Amino acid sequence: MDDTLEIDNLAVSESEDELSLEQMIEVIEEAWLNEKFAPEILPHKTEIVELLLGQITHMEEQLQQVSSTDFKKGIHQMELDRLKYLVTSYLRMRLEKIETFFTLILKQEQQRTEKNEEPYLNPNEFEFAQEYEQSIKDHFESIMSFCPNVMDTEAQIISPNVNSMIILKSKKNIEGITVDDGNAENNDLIDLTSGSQILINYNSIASLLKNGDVHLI
Amino acid sequence: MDPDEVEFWAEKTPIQIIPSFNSQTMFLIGGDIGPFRASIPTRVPLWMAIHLKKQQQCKIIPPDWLDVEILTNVKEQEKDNKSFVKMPSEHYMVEAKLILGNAADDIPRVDEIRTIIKDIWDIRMSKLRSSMDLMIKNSSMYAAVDNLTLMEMNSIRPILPNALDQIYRMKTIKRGLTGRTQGTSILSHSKSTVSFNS
Amino acid sequence: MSYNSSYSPNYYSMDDILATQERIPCKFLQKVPRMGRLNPSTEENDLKEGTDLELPLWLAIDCSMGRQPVVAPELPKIFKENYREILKADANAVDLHKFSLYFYELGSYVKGFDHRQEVHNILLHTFITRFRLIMDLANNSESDPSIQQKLDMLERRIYAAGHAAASKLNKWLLESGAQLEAAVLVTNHKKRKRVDDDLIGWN
Amino acid sequence: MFAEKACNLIKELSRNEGVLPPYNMDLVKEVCTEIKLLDEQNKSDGAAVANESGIANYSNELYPTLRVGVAAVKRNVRCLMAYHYNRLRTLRTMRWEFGSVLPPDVKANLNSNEIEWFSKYSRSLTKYMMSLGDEGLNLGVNLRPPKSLYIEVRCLVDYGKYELSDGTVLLLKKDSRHFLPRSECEELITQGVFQHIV
Repeated sequence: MDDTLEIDNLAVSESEDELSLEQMIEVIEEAWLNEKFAPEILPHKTEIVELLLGQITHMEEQLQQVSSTDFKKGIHQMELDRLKYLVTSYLRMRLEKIETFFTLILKQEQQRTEKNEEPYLNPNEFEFAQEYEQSIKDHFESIMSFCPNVMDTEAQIISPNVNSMIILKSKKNIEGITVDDGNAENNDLIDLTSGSQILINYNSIASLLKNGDVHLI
Repeated sequence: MDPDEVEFWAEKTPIQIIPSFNSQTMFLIGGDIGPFRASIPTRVPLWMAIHLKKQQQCKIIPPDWLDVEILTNVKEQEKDNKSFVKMPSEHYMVEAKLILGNAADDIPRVDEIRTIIKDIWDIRMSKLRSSMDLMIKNSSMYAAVDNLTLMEMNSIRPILPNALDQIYRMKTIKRGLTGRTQGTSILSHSKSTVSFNS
Repeated sequence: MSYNSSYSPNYYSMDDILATQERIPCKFLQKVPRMGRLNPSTEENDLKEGTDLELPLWLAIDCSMGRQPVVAPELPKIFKENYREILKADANAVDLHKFSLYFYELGSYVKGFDHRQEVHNILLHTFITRFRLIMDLANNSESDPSIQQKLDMLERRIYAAGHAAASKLNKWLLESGAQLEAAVLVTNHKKRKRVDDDLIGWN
Repeated sequence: MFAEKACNLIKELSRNEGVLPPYNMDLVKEVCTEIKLLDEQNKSDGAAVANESGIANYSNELYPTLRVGVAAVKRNVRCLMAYHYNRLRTLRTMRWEFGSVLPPDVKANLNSNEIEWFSKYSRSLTKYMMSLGDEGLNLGVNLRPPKSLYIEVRCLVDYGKYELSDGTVLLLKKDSRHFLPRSECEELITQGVFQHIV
């Protein structure tokens, strides 16, 4: 067995409050699940995605110097394939949401800017969203050029169904979640203990999700 | 989620192997693995164990619960309980399938285990169907699903959440026909008077 | 879409457009000059006040709202008492598709003019009662096409999504799975090509 | 009835779920004509119905006519927009499945605006993918969770020469079988050139 292969990870400055690579992967794994099941787009994780992509590239470069007969190359390759699936799939889901809800997402981004809140899209996603919106707008305008004022741009906005049902896992003890069950009154209150899993309507827990108190599964 | 995606998450589960090779620690992006010493058990993620097993470079040590007695006990409990029993592993079905499928020669009484796992799965699936039916009958808009594993939760998707979404919609929808408060702005003929997301 | 989404109509939703094409009975509350042609049984230029006509939902909605409604819509017969009684007796036995292809959507639009909420209740009752049927159908690998025919569009969408997921799960349980496949549109494109080729062959 | 033709556009699309039928230029033109005529009539009726301050006078004889006319325009426009929008959604999916070059017979079913939209979309997407990481990241691969490094594939068409990332050139003939790294064949599987043999 060839024992000479030495592969190390890119030096990541590891101060106390920074995440280890393993923790970064966990963050993206959780973000993947959240993005998969949340009806709306969630805050981006660009810094971590970029750091992971850097690691992937670095590892790929190192692997090029390794002989294909070394069985360890296969293991590194499999790990890379898993990470690449994780990251590309995560980014694809975000693009799909951007393409579906572009007008609403751009509006909400603008509101966040006005309120000095953190944006949900990174600059590249934002640019993509704007180009996408413009391309749809141009397309519609050229169809309707014979009679331009009859379009109803307000009605055309597509919103996600924030009342859709999701399953979550709680990361801590949480008391008094109001369940929006579609009845106007007498909403139930529920408590969660750390680790408990419930099926519930997204709207009832969206803020807990964004705080990081729960994650979707 | 598709079953292969659930499998992807389950493949992170650590498992013991007995390598048939020697190697220093491997520095994977997700953490260090090894060192490997022939015949000395070590812990690796399931995906790696299966990969090495396919190349005949290790034996897989089955997790403690992958055992006829323990699983028989679980099965009996599952039968006796109306609710769902906590499973010995949160990915029992995927782990069992991957290990039994790729390392049958490392597992004692493999056919018996296969049958019991299948029985447990079937009992739980049947309970799930009754629970789903009950939930819809009561139009319950939340439910604790504590002891369900990811693959089981996935088996109720999308049908249960979709049906509940529609019940919620039917309960809350208030559509245009009696909406006498909404005026129609005729002259500018803009603004729809029907909401498509009510 | 790869993330979870259930039917929630929007401006471009083809199902909602087709649902709002369903006709419902309406009475004209005012004379409508030059709109006589809406009534196929008359040659007159104006539509008379008091005319009873079946109008598509989209028109009935827009003309019944506001301070000065032009038409008064009525409940379609499938939501009237006789039909509600049939659904109450055994919703599972009903060929809902024959009632209306868009039973729930139509019902949700018209339930507003039943002040006793009977329509609202029958929609929920029907959906809830028939859920078991849809779930069993979705879990059944060899589903009987004649039963699917009895579902309305909303039920069919839920059935189809459930059936697709159940098939994937069964496939996974049976084999090693994870086969990489050609994209759906690519496959359809090929199928169609083959049909086109056949046609050319016959000519 | 108004907007029947517009609704036929939607029926045509809805019958063809999963494929893109030829762009129905004739029917689109007819719908546009209906909108234009209705809109002109609405404008003149609107002028008659409006009082001095531009607000609809409910007691005017033409008020109900205007209501019907406005509803008919709105419906026509909604169907027309939905027809075009849903076609773009299918085109968008085709970009992910066929890549940036559409098969000629698909292209033949598009109108020139759609072809233009497709290349715009394709450009935006490429630009976005290039912005990822240091040297760009192709989001069109790694579509499913990875299972094994190498897979066996059968070639379904006479494809010709195909170069692997290490420079090896393969001759892909119909029915030839190959054992290749998964990452090298994924795109050709998506495009229907290869079939994955399990």
